[in-house]
Amino acid sequence: MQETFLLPLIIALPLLGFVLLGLFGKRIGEPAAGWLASLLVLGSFLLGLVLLLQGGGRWALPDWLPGIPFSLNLDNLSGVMLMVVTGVGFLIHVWAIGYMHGDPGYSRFFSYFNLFIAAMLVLILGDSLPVVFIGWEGVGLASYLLIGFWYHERINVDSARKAFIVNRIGDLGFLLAMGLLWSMFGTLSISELAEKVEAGGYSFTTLTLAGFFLLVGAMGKSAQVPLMVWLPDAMAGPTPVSALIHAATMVTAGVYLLVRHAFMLHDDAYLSGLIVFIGLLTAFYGALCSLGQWDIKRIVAYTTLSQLGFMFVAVGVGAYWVAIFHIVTHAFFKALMFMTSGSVIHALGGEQDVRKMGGMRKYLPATHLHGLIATFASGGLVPLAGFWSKDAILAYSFEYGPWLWFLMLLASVLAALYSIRWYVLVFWGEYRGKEHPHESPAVMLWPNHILMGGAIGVGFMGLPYVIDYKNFIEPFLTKAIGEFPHEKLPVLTEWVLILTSAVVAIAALWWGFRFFQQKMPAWYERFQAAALQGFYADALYNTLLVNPAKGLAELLFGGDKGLLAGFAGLGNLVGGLGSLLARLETGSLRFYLAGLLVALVLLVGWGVLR
Amino acid sequence: MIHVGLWLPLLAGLSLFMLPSLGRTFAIVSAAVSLAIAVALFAGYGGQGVAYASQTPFLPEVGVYYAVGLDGAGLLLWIAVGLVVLLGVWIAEVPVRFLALALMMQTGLLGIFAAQDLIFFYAFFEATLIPALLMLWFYGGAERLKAIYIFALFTLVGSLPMLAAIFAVRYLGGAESFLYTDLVAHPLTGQAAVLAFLGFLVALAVKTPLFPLHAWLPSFHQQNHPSGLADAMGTLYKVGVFALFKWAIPLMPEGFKEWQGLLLFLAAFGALYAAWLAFSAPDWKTLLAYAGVSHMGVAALGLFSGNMEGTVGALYLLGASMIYGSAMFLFVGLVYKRTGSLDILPVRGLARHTPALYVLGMFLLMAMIGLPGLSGFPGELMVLLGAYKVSPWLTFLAFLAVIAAAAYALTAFQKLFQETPQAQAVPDMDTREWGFAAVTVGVLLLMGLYPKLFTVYLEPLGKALAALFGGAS
Amino acid sequence: MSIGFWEVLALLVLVGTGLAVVRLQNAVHAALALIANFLVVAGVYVALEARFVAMIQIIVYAGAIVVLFLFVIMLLSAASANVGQDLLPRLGWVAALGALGLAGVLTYAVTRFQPPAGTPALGGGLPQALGPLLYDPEKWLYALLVVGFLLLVATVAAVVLIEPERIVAATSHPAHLRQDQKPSPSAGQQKDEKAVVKR
Amino acid sequence: MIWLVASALLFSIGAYGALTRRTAILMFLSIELMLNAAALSLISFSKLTGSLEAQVVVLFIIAIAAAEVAVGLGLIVAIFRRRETTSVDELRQLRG
Repeated sequence: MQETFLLPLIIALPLLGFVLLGLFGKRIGEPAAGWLASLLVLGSFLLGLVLLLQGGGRWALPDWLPGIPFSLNLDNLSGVMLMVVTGVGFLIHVWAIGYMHGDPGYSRFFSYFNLFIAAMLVLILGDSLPVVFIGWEGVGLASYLLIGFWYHERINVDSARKAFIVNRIGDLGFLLAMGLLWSMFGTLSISELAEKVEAGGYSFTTLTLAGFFLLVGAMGKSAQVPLMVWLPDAMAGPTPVSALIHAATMVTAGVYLLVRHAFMLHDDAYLSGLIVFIGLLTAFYGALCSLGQWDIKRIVAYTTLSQLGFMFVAVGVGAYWVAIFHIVTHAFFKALMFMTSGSVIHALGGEQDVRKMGGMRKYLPATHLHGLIATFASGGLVPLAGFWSKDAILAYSFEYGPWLWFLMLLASVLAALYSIRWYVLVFWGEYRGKEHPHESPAVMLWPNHILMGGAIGVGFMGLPYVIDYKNFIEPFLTKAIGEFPHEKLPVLTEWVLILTSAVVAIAALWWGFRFFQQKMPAWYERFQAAALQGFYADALYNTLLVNPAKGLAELLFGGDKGLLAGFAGLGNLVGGLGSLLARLETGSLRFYLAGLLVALVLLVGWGVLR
Repeated sequence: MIHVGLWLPLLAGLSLFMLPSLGRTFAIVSAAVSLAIAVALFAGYGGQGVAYASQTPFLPEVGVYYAVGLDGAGLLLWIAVGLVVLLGVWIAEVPVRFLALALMMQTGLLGIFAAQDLIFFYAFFEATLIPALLMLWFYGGAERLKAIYIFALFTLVGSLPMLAAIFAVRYLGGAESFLYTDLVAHPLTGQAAVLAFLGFLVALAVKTPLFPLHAWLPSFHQQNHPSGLADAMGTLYKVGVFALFKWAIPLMPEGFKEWQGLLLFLAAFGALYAAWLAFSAPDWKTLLAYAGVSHMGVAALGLFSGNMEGTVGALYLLGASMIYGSAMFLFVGLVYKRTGSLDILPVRGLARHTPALYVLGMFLLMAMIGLPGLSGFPGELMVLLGAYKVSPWLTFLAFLAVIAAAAYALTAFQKLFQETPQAQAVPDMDTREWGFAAVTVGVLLLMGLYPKLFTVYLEPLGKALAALFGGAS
Repeated sequence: MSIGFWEVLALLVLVGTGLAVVRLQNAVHAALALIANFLVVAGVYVALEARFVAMIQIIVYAGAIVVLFLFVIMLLSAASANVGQDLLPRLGWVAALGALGLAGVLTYAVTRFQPPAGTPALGGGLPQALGPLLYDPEKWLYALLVVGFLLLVATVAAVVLIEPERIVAATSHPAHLRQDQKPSPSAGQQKDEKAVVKR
Repeated sequence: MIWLVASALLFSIGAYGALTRRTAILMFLSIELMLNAAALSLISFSKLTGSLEAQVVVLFIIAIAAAEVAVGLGLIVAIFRRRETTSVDELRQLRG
């Protein structure tokens, strides 16, 4: 660990891009703006890589706020995230050069994009919680700006606003966690917190509460049930945004946050159980919803939700490194899936309805290949990246309880189904639209090629121990996360689990491949109608929360005017008392004298009798 | 130099009022000089305690001294006031005499923050009201008389108990004079402290403004000149938190203790309440008025926590909200210049024609809702850390406003800038407005990213306050 | 001090004449009762070693002041106590009760007074005893001068109040307070003159 | 002591008169009675405490009473000239 000012420089590079493109974007123009942004992100990537190979680094500005340093920390955990964010981020930047071609807000887009990368890097590198929070809300802001990128459509800005507000619910959890941790330990530095938690001498219930607050924050950012409603709507943004922010990086920030605080969670059965429960719920909810969508991006968005649920389950069962591993593999295959979708949308001139697609394998051969690999990786086909990370989660789930393993297996069946549904609807069958499809330019294909390579190969970093006794990623990450006692499954069990999940995935993919090419049976139509609406979560929230809140705002606003009237009433009361007293002023001399006399009697009486 | 800094705006304002032909440039120069003085004083500040202290007998027989001096909080607020006045006279398109009134008001505000003698503090506190009323009177909207009536009534009625309490503090406390140092050495105790604190509280809650004594604020802002200059000055006039910190609590710690529970609740509730109902505000000024109430609720929550973090947070948030709150009013003035209306509806979709203004508005808005990295956040965070120690539930209540703030701010912003593009084009920012934007955004970022600049000087103040209550920091 | 026959008699006379002052329906009779009362009081003063004050009481009070009252009563032909309408008819009860109460508390108050032991001589209350006090600059001299000036002012005031119509007209109806609809000065003046004639 | 009681009684009687009398002159007369009662009490105290000062004060009271009567009667006459009445119940201009 070295003290190095290069660490803030990693953040400063994309930030510079944000400022330059924000101020002079129009003059820089297209495509220079896109390339500038991409290269800056690449610069961050390379810088981060160099530092990571040197063993990480630290940088701190002490007493940024009283007792709170502005500290950055590049260890293995944040290093992996850094690689994912800048690496995948760079590829998506490049891809966006092609995708955003001709958009009037071209340079503005890349400006926001760089802002996002910068904020995400702050989130990842931050070692003190307020610094993490800067990134945390910074990515929220970037997400808001990018979802509402085409701001003259009301639906887009409404979605952006919704995303921001729902995220803020999670942010409140984050804030409260900071308050609680500060009052418990007097520090907000994550590394110091880890030491103090280790040292003990506090109430475990309180620590559970702190963990719960953090969990609420993570739920907001990672769109877990019940705070999941913003993610599908976030697809209103341009596709690169969905790929980068709402699939690969930002939404995994919640998982990252929890893993960062593994030292608070691993001893806590209640909290872990809650995380597992939420993760399961989200995995199923996302998967089921995805099966009912018609919008190509919403399909993928719900699959993201489901995969995030997987990650939460991983955190809940104590497989912290697996959660990060899944983030990495997921970043590749989900980004690939999104960008394939984007390429299709691009090819069809903006068409997003899968009912007007189909047969794309003939028109877009390269994109078809990308889509196929993405589907297999996402569906968990051996030996693609998604299989290995998902399998690790399943193995840990089995340790947690076989029932959980079974449920997760069910969820991964659904994962295979929605992946293949997406694939079939887009690439198989006959073309159902009118637009003439055209293959994407090279600038959009090459990033996908690279991502495809990742989606195939990145899983080999983390093979199960029965195959590769010492895989690369587990010891690498546990160095940063912390070693937690954990009994490895017997070799035989492990093999059975691997084979089961491999076979089940293949079977599900095959069955789905056949099923989704046919006409849908009636029960599926009914299911689809509900799933299309996200099982009415939005309607429920609107009825239960949003509309009452708005109504209360109206009520309070009226009431506040009443408050002023109340003060006026207080004034009138005094005035009324005055006019009552004024009636005593008759103008009659003798009346006054009588008053004088009575007062005199009373005063003298009081004086002598006292 | 402190005397020059203090009285220069008044002199400049009076000259400008008498000789309007001196023009706007004169006002800008004056504001710039006084900001420069404030910054120079800050740069020369040594660290702890009251610097640049000066005291001259005024009415020594009764213990009144002309005593001024600046500590960390005073310097921060001096800079905030200087900056806002400069921005205001720079950007607001108003009659020259209006600027003159703003300059005069500046002296009053600076005096409030610099006074080291309670009588002088009170005098500044009340004198500042005069230009504020005149601005509303001369340049206000159609229903300004009602607004003046409400504003004057709240502030004046509120001030009388404080005057009584001032004398109670001095004579029941047994101090030799009204000097701050003297009064602090003889804090009031017992039942007298409880009542005297209440006297201070009534006046200061009006100026905080603290729920439920905020009721005058919406009409004040609604009726003021649409340029936002008067509103900006009014935002600077929210000195309640400062005065509670500087005078009321140190002079009557026992009294404060008695009221602390209620005050914490009022602050937290007010923060949420105002943020929530801001969602229903029909026009920008009402919205900003309630937003201000909400922020001051948060700041007050921090102060009432009575520990180091809360106090630092409250003061920092006060200074920051003076800047972004005022800038927001001035920004709304710029919007008014283009649209001729301050109503939130109908949808205007300005962003297409005024991208630069859109970005400026986004910055201000995000600072206002406490986005980390901008000036609102450090204060809010410190308040949170302080308040959580004292009352987790009330902290939760108050910070629900974080969600509400996002809701009202973004919704109104969306109606103004986004959705359908406006049919008729309006001009984007001109050079002068670019200057305004550059300075504002620069300060928002500076305060958000490098709060240490000020907090190192606020921390000792916070610790001193916490020491009054057993030093639990 | 012993309470003998004369004291009781004087007390009865005092109360009797007092009641006569407040109850008699003829103002002239009431004024005469007041003179009687004052004379008895003067006698009491003599008994209380305040001879100079007693003389003054007779000369100024009984002799000058009450006579002035009599003059005014006769001047205005206002001897009858029943003028106009009694707008507060129930005030009599209040007054009686109030007066009884006042008498009660005052009597109670004065009977609790404990005179200091050993009474120094008052010198009979003669001018020789009072003079040094009155004309001592350390004591009452300035007060005396002020009272003298007050008397002068009061005399002038009385003259101004009662006498010339012109002064009254000019001072009580300043032009700018006139409420006439027509601001013609001649009309206003005319009205004024009419009012004066009516008096 | 008895004269103190006498003064108290006279004062009360005067107060009663001041309230019940409806003409200004008689009301004034009652007030003179009260004033005199006060003087009587002062003389009594003078005797009881042996202080000449009280007698001096009584002299002042008499002098001021003279001035008061001059002005007061002047007022009554002036008012009578204007309103042709001495009834105080009809004088209600005191009311703001």
